[in-house]
Amino acid sequence: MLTAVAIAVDGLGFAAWLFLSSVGLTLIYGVMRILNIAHGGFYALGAYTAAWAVGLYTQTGSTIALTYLIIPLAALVAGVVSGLLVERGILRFMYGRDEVLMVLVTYAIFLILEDVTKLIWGTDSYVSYQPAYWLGTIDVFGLPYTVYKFLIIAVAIAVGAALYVTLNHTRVGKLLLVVIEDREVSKALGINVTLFFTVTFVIGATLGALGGALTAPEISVVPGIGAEIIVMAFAVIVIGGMGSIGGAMLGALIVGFSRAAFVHLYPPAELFSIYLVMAAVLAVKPYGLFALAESRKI
Amino acid sequence: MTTILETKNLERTFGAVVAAKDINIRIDAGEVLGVIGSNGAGKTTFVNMVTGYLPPSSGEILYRGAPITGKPTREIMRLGICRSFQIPQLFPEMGVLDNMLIALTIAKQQKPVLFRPAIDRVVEDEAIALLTRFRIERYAHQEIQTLPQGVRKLVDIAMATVSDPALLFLDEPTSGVSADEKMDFMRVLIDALKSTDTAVLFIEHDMEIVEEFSPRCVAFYEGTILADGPTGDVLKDAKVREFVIGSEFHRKPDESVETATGKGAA
Amino acid sequence: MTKSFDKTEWGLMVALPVLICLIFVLPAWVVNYVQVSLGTGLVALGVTIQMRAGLVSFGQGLFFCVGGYSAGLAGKFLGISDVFLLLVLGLVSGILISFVLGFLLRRYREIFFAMLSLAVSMILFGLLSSTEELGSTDGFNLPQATYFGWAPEGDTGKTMLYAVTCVVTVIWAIALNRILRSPLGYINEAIRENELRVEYLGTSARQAVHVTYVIAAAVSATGGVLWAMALGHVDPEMTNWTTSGQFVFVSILAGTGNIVAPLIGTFILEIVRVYAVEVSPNTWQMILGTLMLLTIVFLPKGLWSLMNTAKKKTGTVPAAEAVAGE
Amino acid sequence: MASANKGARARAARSSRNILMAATALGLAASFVAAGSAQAQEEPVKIGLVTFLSGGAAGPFGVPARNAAELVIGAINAGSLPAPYDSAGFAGRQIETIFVDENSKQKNADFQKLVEKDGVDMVLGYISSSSCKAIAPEAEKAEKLTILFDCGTPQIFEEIVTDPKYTFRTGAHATMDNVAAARYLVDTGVKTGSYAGINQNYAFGQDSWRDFSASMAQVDGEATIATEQFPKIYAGQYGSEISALLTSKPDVIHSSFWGGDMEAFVIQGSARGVFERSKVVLTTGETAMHRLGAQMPDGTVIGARGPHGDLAPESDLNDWFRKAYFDRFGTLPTYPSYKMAQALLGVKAAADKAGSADQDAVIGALKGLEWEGPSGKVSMALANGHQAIQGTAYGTYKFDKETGKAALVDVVRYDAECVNPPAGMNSIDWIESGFEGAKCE
Repeated sequence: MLTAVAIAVDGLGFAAWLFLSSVGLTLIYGVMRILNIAHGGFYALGAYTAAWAVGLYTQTGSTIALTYLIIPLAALVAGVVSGLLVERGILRFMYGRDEVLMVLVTYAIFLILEDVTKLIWGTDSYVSYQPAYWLGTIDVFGLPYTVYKFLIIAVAIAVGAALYVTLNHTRVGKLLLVVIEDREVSKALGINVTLFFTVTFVIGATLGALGGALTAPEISVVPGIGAEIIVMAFAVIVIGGMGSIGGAMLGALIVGFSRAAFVHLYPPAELFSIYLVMAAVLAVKPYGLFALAESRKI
Repeated sequence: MTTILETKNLERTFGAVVAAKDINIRIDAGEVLGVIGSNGAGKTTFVNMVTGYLPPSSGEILYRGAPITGKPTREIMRLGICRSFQIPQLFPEMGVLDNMLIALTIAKQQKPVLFRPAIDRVVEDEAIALLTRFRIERYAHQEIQTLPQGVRKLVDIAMATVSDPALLFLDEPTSGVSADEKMDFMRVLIDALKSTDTAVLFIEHDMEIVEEFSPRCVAFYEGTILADGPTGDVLKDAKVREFVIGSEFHRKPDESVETATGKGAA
Repeated sequence: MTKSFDKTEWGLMVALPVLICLIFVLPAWVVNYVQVSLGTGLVALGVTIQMRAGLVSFGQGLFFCVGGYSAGLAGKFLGISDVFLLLVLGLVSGILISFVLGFLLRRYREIFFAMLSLAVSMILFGLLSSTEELGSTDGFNLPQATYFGWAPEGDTGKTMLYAVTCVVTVIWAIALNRILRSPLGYINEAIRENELRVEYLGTSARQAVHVTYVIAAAVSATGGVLWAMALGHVDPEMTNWTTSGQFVFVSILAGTGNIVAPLIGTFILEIVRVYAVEVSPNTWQMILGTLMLLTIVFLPKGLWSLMNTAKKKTGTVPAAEAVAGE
Repeated sequence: MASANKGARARAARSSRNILMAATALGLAASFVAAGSAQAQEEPVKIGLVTFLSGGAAGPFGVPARNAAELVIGAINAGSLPAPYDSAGFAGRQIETIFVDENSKQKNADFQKLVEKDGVDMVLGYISSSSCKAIAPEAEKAEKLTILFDCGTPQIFEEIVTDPKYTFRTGAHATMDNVAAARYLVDTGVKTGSYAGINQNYAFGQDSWRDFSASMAQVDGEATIATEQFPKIYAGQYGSEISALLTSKPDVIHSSFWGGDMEAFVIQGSARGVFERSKVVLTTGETAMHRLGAQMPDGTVIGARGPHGDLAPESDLNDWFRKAYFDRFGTLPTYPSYKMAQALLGVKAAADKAGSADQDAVIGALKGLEWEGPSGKVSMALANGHQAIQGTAYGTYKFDKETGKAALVDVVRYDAECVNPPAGMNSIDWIESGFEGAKCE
């Protein structure tokens, strides 16, 4: 019983983190058809910026409460600046290229971002645990969990809901769906596709940075964290169906719960649990769970 | 005349939507048959079912008396049924001749063969001959992307004939061809096909073309067959005039057909 | 038709003795990079031929590793050190495993093929990383190579292994060039461009993909054996996704236009990395990334297109764009 | 049709020309590359230094080691080290360095390049055991003095190179980390009724847990295993593992986590009371103690994979090292820095003793050498004088809130003979034999 509760809460916590770390990736893929390896770079930038800013702030000895503002701000700054630089500086010259080639482009950008991060922050780890501690813990059936974990779960739900509402119930969202459906037609309709791409990319980058920034207080921010997140995020969005926000959420939940179950019931398999799940899901649903409907043109 | 294709009570549903129902058609060897009907009437669904692209929900398809229901496309092709597409399905990054060469290579090859060069002079001669038959040999060295729509349609149809089919479905061969060229276009086409004694079923929205080229006509409406018989009779049929020909005036120029989940070969 | 070689094949046959002679001309460390590049280059070749069918394998390291570990296990547990026997073993294991996996993978295209191949390779990574008997992530070492009972030491041994590597690589390159010109090669081109039409021409795209997958696995496993023999060591890193990723990047960077491109591309990338590390040991990734971007911007069809451009400039007739079999 | 053939011929001709051009380009590139290799070097001793400069191991290991190398080599060149290392250079010769990133797929080729192209006099480096396994035979083949300074697997001289001539390892192997951890728990009277492990799922983590659990079976036959957790290396998120540790309620938790993973585990675990409910042993905890400060819970058992860092005994050399390192890099040196310094000073001691920095002289002198590093005495006692042994120590963490300084109390030192298998004995066999022949005080 206790184990079942633990699996549920741990799985949910892990899923929230996965969703926040991968939703930007699926958004960019859905709109721009770019499988963005540089996403890992944005995640790392967000984590570093947040850890660094929180570290600076806490040294002043002021109330920890403000750090909950600093974290999203750090993500916003990191995401917008780096997203704009990458999109305006590099990617826009490459639109229309082969999808596979774009993977290589974003990989090159990722390599550059890794070293940029290292040049800015060095290789020492950054710890900024204060926000994760300050809220204390609550017991769930005798198991203590940090309140911060539940905060992350709440943020994940909020981000998911916000994206859903924006995409499905606003004018901008509907225009965006048109862009996704047919780039040429939307140009003909007078939609500013370039602007949509820029904005989407920046939002995607910011979401990646937000994933990193929110995680920063729970971990030690070190070089290489960006590389770790990429494959995990890919797996999540492939399981859910590429380009689908709901799919990313479902994929994160599936991976989160199965990983938690493995850890509690059969720890040695944790190492490849995510890949087992991915292989199993794809074997049954070859295009992921929420594959986007695509018009057949015969 | 021998019947080469016969369908019995073919039906196809997509969820709650009935795309085709009670489709009973016989096609004789060598005959030319026009199919009319507005969008969503089930014409392409019918072709998709017969060519194995969509398995029918129920019903039976007999080819030369033997059932072919539910067989994969490639097997049905091997038996001698081919089709062209409303939107030409070509190899867009290659030239016209290369398209034909590849098509011939594949059509001749039942299983992947290694180590033997695929293309030789014989295949090249054949490819040129095919292009000549459809009078597009002068485009042989052009890239597909640079071709006018009508030529693309012809390449698409030429490709469908590489294995000398006994029955050929043409899905809106004249769509994308300008109105004043349609007649000439169809004449080239039908002449080229008549020389091989292929039975041809073509889907067409232009009644003049149907009258001109097909002695027999089938009218589809909302997934069912409204009328089937000599073209003159069918076109005069009251129901056909009301539901099919009347609606042709409201036809949208750009149409896409079924929407299915997932990404297939398209 | 089978008897005639095309120009690429003649070129390869002429290049073989030149390649072997490099060991007497170039400093040993460069030859070393040539040798390991031929090993990993074969895997890139495996990626390339799948790419011709539009399939991007992000898990080709799987077969690289299967080859390496087959040789390693045979050496460790069966005491086999004969290069030719190990090559056959690696080849057979690669073919068997890919044949079985092929039934699953041939249903997938595009990113789904990429991710599923990645998943399968990572499952092997996980299994090997938790097998302490095989040294876990540290891997284990291989015996010194022998040749039908002959066990050359020192420089002779090195030269021998290098020569075998060259010969095997060239044989594979010729065989693959042949396959690209064969009906299978054309079917693959067609699958990449329009799979629907392939089915409507009466051929099974899945079967062709399956066969291609097995061939790619076989060449990759061969590369794994040769690489492991040269290194004398295998570890699960061989099947990690980062390793597979590099093969993909080499293939794209080099271009899929010619069978030789990935082999040379691997070597060039290796040398560029070595110099980037030497110039700036702390930020070499940035240099590498920048060079990649520049390559993509200026040579979207890969490094190989440099060759075509050079030709065009000297006034040779530019024929139609590359078709299968070049 | 004719034109089709012509096109095909043109294509074929072009492609064969391309191969020739490519071959030429390859040759040109290669000879260009080779041109740099023939330079003669006379005076300085050239060392190829290989550590992680990128990837996850760079921060905790590679870069601190590199920093220590720069610091110590600078001091050796300037002759500014405390006695007995106050003479300049290796036997009077200045030192030149060339750094290579260990994070590479072609480690062996990189090694050869150092040896042949760069003409180094010795290679010093390698943090990962996987690298050491691959490099040791290569070093013997290349007949180049190679000093492994950090990697931990006992296999190097036990299985891989059983008769080393050119390969040395100046750091003790990893067995003692976990044997000493088990001993420390018993020696300080910790309740060990049940114990759990959380270790990274790769060779080092698996070996550490195997050695620790085997040792626990020896020192406390009654103890039972509560749970064995093996998260992926660099996972960063340990929520589920921590829940599993909490629900299985062990008295002791063993972890060989290092770097960011260890710090993340401390942050996430301490927030959820793991450290209050169980005694936690961190075999590499020393690298994080100053960074984590108050966040590391008091009472945590801390090791440094040898008597390094805060566990190093006091000496002039150690004082100099800590001060100079802190002044230059702004942090205190951690054990990878100590191990690097230890290796460099070992070579200097050997070269000075032989009066020459030539390879043969250094090899001759280094064999079986005893010298003082910043962490105390090191002796090349095993593997025919090629493998160092060294004592180790463990301590318990205590954070002084007043001064804001982290410290280790209840430090227990273990002699090399107490926690290492004797020459010729496999480590796990030795542990299971009940530490046969161990000499403990």
